[in-house]
Amino acid sequence: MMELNEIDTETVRAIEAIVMVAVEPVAPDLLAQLLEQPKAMIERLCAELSAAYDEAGHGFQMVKVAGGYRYQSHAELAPYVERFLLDGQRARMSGAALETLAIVAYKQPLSRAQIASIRGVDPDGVLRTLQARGYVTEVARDAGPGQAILYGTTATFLEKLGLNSLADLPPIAQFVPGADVVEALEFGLRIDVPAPDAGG
Amino acid sequence: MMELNEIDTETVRAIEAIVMVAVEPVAPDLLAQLLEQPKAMIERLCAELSAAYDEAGHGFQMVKVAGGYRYQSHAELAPYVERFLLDGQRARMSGAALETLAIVAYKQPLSRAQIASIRGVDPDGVLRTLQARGYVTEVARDAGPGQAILYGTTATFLEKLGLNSLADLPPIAQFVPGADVVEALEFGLRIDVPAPDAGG
Amino acid sequence: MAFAVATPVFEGPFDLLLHLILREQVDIYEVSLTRIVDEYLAEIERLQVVDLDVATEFLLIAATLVELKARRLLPGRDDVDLDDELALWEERDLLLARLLECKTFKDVAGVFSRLADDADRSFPRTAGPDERFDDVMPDLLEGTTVKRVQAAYVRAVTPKPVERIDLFHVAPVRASVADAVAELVDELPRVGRITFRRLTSGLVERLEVIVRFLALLELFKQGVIELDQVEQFGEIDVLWTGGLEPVAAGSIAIDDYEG
Repeated sequence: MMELNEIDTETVRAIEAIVMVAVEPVAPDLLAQLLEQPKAMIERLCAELSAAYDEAGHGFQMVKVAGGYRYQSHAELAPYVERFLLDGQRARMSGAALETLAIVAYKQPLSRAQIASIRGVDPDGVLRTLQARGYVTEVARDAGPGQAILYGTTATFLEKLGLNSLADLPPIAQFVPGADVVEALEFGLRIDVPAPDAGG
Repeated sequence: MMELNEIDTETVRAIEAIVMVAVEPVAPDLLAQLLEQPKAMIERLCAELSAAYDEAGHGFQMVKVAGGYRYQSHAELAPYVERFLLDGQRARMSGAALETLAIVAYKQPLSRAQIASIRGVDPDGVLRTLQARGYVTEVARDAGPGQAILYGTTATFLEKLGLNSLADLPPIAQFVPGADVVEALEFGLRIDVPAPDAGG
Repeated sequence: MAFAVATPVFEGPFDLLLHLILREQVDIYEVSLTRIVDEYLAEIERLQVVDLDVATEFLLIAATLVELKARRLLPGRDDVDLDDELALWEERDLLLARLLECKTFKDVAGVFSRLADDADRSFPRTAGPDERFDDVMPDLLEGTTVKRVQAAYVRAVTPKPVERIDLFHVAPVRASVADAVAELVDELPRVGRITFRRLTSGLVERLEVIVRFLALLELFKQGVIELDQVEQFGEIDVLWTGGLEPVAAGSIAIDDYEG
């Protein structure tokens, strides 16, 4: 394994043992508490361990997802694992589901009406599907008059996208349409000065 | 990892990936079939892999149990694992486990396939947990072809719930939607007046 | 149950509009608002076989588009109210902003899709502790009541609503805009002036109302009626200006909606 001193070796082995029996990602906080070591040290050892697995070329990985560490099969071995699991092909999300999820992820907490105004369609059915799959949940109530339900994303959502936290989402600024798109839209919806041959 | 040629490396990585995601021990026969390699070679690689983990001093092991290979925490780390299981895991039964337990309680004896057809998902892992906890046990074999294992609840189950016998379980007939309601749900039709006594 | 229905291609009005405008992006100066509006309306017509709520949402945007187009067709009018003019610009800017926002999240959705695809190639370990730890695990039934078991059973055996296209509320009405145009050119010359409300008072299905509205827009485009709405959400007055001679429906050229 890695080059480590004695305390570190024992701690790393304990981390391996615990994460191996866990059924969901194990938070570094909990590991620190159980192993009576500083959280910073746990974080460092987990990161080193994860890198050591990759370097050794194992068929599994230890990754940080949804705020904790877990073992998972390496993506490169997916064809074999899928053959083994039979039902390993996971359901792909529809475009509507992905768009709604994108809006909730970046704008949370927000209401159904706010989602509708961005997508231009009632998100009712899609929201229900996302809730049923556990990607989205009711996180609060709007303080205003109707006390609308406000939605946010879940740990399952982070796991689905393989993200550790919402901070790992790419910055929204990089998706704002470029000048070419803006120009095209402006031109498409221009009001004045019809070109003489614009027809209609 | 170990010193291996190319085919062996790929095979070992695939073994690691499959055994890592498996809930039950994986038989070498199955691995041989999935990886399209001779069983003798799989057996040899698994043995070498298992030895390599021990030698590297990992906190987990790959062991042969019940005719198959599985990962488990190393016995030396048991105190940490126990601490994790006592402190770290939520003690409450999951919704899926409780539903499966309830189905077994009300419909026993019944087979894994019958549970699957009611819940719509394979109850494999959940059943194992319930069996491990001593709430559910194998009570008989189906008389039909295949002789499927039939499951039922245990005395421990009755004891934990404070029941004298299964006859003390509250009746459920009046809560179960009738066939007309079920059909309406399935076909998205509307029913005007649900019969008040729509018993099953 | 209300159901999210997408047209075969488009998820919503912004989706459609973005497509219509941006597909010409290679040479944006080829983009014609007229064509966009026509194609947009054609798409709405196709929607009549799908979901009413969605059709309504498409229609709201259609109203703005038609207004933009109408303004462009009459560039030199002096009697344009400055307030109306400003309101139209505001509406256009709002539509533009919403399109940009929608486009932003559509692009994010593409990234999410790739992230999910990548993540789906790795499978988490869920085996849990082995039987050596059976005695350590706390009693899972601690605090579970018989009632909870009963409720869990009912939950398990109650069929889950299967998500499928709910055809119940999609009326078997196949009213087309062309048919509605035919009815209107028969009816309107006789009544001369009528409110939209009265014109549609005999119709039961919202879909038919929407189709009539589209037919009116078509006749407006053809210049045989005038539409007037004094206040927002107020009555819409329909005035026949096509003369007293009976007009054959066939002589009203319906745009080629094949786009």
